[in-house]
Amino acid sequence: MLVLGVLFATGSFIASSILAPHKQESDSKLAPYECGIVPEFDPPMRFPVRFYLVAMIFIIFDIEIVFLYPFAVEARLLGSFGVVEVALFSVVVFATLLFLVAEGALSWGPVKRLTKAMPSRTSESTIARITAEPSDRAA
Amino acid sequence: MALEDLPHNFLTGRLEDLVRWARRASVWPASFGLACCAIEMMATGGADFDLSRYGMEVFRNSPRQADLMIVAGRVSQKMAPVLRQVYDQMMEPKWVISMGVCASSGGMFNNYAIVQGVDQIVPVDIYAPGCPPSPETLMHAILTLHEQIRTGHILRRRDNEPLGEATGGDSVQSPWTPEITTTVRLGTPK
Amino acid sequence: MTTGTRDISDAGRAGRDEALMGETSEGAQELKPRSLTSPDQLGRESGAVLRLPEGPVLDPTSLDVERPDDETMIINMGPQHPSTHGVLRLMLELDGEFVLRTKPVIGYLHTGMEKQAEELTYVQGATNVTRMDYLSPIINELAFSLAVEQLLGVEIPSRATWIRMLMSELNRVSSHLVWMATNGMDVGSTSMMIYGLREREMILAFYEKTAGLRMNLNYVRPGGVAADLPDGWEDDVEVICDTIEARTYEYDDLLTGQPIFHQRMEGVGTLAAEEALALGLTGPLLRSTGVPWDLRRAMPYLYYDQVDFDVIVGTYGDNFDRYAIRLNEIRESIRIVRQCVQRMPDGDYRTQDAKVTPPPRGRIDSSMEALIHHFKLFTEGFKVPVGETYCAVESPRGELGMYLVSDGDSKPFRLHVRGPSFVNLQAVPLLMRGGLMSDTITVISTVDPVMGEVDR
Amino acid sequence: MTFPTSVGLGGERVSFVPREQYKDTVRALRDDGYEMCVDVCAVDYLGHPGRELPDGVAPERFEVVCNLLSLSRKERTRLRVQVPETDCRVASLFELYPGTEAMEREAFDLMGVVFEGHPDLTRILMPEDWEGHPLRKDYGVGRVPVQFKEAPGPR
Repeated sequence: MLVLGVLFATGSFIASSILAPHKQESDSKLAPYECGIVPEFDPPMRFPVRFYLVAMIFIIFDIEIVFLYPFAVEARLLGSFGVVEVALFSVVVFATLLFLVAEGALSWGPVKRLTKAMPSRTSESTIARITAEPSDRAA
Repeated sequence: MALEDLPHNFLTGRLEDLVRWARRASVWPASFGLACCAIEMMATGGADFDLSRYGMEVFRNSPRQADLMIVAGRVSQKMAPVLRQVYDQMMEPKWVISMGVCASSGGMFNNYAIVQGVDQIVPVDIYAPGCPPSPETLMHAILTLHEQIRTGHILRRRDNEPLGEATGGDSVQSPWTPEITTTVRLGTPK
Repeated sequence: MTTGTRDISDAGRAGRDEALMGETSEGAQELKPRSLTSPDQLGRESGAVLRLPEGPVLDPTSLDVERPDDETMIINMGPQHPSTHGVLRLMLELDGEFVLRTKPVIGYLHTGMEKQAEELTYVQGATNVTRMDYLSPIINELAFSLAVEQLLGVEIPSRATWIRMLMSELNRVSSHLVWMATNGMDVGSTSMMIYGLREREMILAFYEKTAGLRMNLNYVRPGGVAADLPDGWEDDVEVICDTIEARTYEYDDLLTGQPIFHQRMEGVGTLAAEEALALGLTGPLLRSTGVPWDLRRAMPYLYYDQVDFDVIVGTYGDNFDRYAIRLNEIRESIRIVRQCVQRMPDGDYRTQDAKVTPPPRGRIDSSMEALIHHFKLFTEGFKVPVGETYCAVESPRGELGMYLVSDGDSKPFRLHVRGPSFVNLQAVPLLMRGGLMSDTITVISTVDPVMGEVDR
Repeated sequence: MTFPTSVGLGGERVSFVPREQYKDTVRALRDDGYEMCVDVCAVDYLGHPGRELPDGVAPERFEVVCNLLSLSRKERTRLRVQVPETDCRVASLFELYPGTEAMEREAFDLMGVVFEGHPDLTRILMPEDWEGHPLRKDYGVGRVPVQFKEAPGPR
């Protein structure tokens, strides 16, 4: 079985390198696509911290899943002890999430927002209709 | 050794037809909407003149995922290099429909600001007449392009393209993107 | 143009091909990184500072958002972009998701129409002007014809004026429908795109029946209209009015109730009345700040003072107000169209002044003068006395003005078009400052620039 | 500070302001109640047979036309400022009406009239490396000659 797998993998690599058309990519094709403009300044690779906070949230749950899988396999063997153990573990993981959200990892609201609690508006509620006064009407 | 060196015979005949049929049936246009023709292109994509009957209902916005560039509208001198850049960044195989008389030949604006015909910048496959071409005209242009794809070559562009003859598969530059690009920049016309 | 073989990894990262970059860079028109811009320029750009005499004056040198150069990123929301409604290029300086500075770079659809207008005679002038604002072609032609008639001093029959009002109001409805469609698509409801364009097809079918063309129809000409309304037009217009009126309530349920729509539109891109006036904004953008200024009501042209309709005015001046204004303006225009249908008088649809109107085709074969008149009018065109005039109408985007200078010849000496989108586009940096990247999409959509009219 | 005025066809007041008093007049008008500057454009009068200018106004080649609008009084006014060809400069209205920034850049780009005091006077419509100002009368239209016999080059 293993040999078949390895053979298939290497076989597909070899086939694609042979059959694929070999073309020299032009410069503009490799340039990053910015809506048709070739950018003059290279974008800095330093991203603001907010992006990394969101990545941390993902990693927390990633680790949690890594531990859930072996538990799920042996769940019947571990019995109630396993369930309590995993519940405890996920509570601890959830605490880190609470900390991150408290730190403001998910509050991405813009700097300037008019009013927080704005009354829920319909298409009629915030507009005024101004009908013509008699003085305007000529005929 | 690549696809283009395959001998055209009975065995490979079916393969080419299959490839051509697959390409013809799902051409995805890049929405290169410039002026009034862009509104007609949107109307063609709308409910009444449904483009998705040809498998084209998705207007891909990035050139990386598009096969067909519909140049819809007049191309100004400032827009010419951008058009060339987006065309170069499209994946092969790619085709170009020049929609409307302004794209095809400068139309009624024969002045300093408009490139007189987009075929001075990119090789064009189909010219759709009209100002703006009505959705039926655009669909007829698309059907003609499908016919061209079905009867064309797999890896080379049609031979009678005016710009930079395609010298078979061996030219370093891909046959879809001709080497010489003549972005016309009229300075001060005398 | 492309140099020889290049190391693939190198091309992507550092070395931009100068020839390639030189082609698409616009040098001084672009947004420079912070280190290259002077403090005053930086203050002006990031604050979009409006030195209003009495309003809150933001000192350009005092910056509340200070970022070192390598933390912010300047990207192009460039000419070929799905949601810039045409070939508008916005250079945005982003700090992560927040927009710090914006600079629109326009000119990618500059067609030299004002130079072209000096080459075409007055008879052909409408064909050039109608391609400027391609969402409301009839209103462009109306402004051009009113300016020429003002210079000529010719009186047009009342039926022609009523037909002009009917067609320009239908054009306002079709332009707002395209706006509803693209705005819905920008906020994520693709079904709105299909509905908006489906209703618009009904109006375009009526245009095709009347003028022969769906768009760019050279219908409103100096001296009246090109052709009379087809017989049986009343019930066509009746069907259009009833269907679109009913469908606007459908759009209302579809869009206004959605929480996503509320979050993306409410409180985003707010504008104060003094800022709008200082920037010279007009149209739904100005009315959303509460200023009741609609040319059809304030300085009525055609017969707008004999027709009753409401001017819709917003309160907060944010995106949601502009959406509500345009939605209700569709209903107002339908009201006007219904009144036009009832009050349409009989009579001829073009002024009988032989200097301006070509004789009917039938008479050409019979009488010699008709043939000469016809030939002279269409080759050389009619002469307009020396003078200059400024004539403004209310287009769906704001005040569309035509400044026409004539030198007695049959071609305009100078035609300057005051495009409402060209001026409204200057509010974009002010509305976007401090907002999120996703707010830029809704701000561009609600400012509703049509690039044909911006770049002319 | 009185200057000749006339009445435009639309009933609006047209005043012919000398170049030096242009900015002060606009400031006076703005305080007088003209809240919005609707349009600033430049016109090239080279080869114009003869425009009716009130006496005391020397006709120059260029003319900067500024349209003001008073929303309270529902009234328009137009200022026509003569600008000589040799010294193509006019004061910018950016301090009074920030909305005229793009209009003045367009007038500079297409006609070549320099607006002093404008924060960012660069081209707005034409490409950056374009030489010449297209809307001037001595600037060719740039027509590509159309021969119907044989089309020039790759059409």
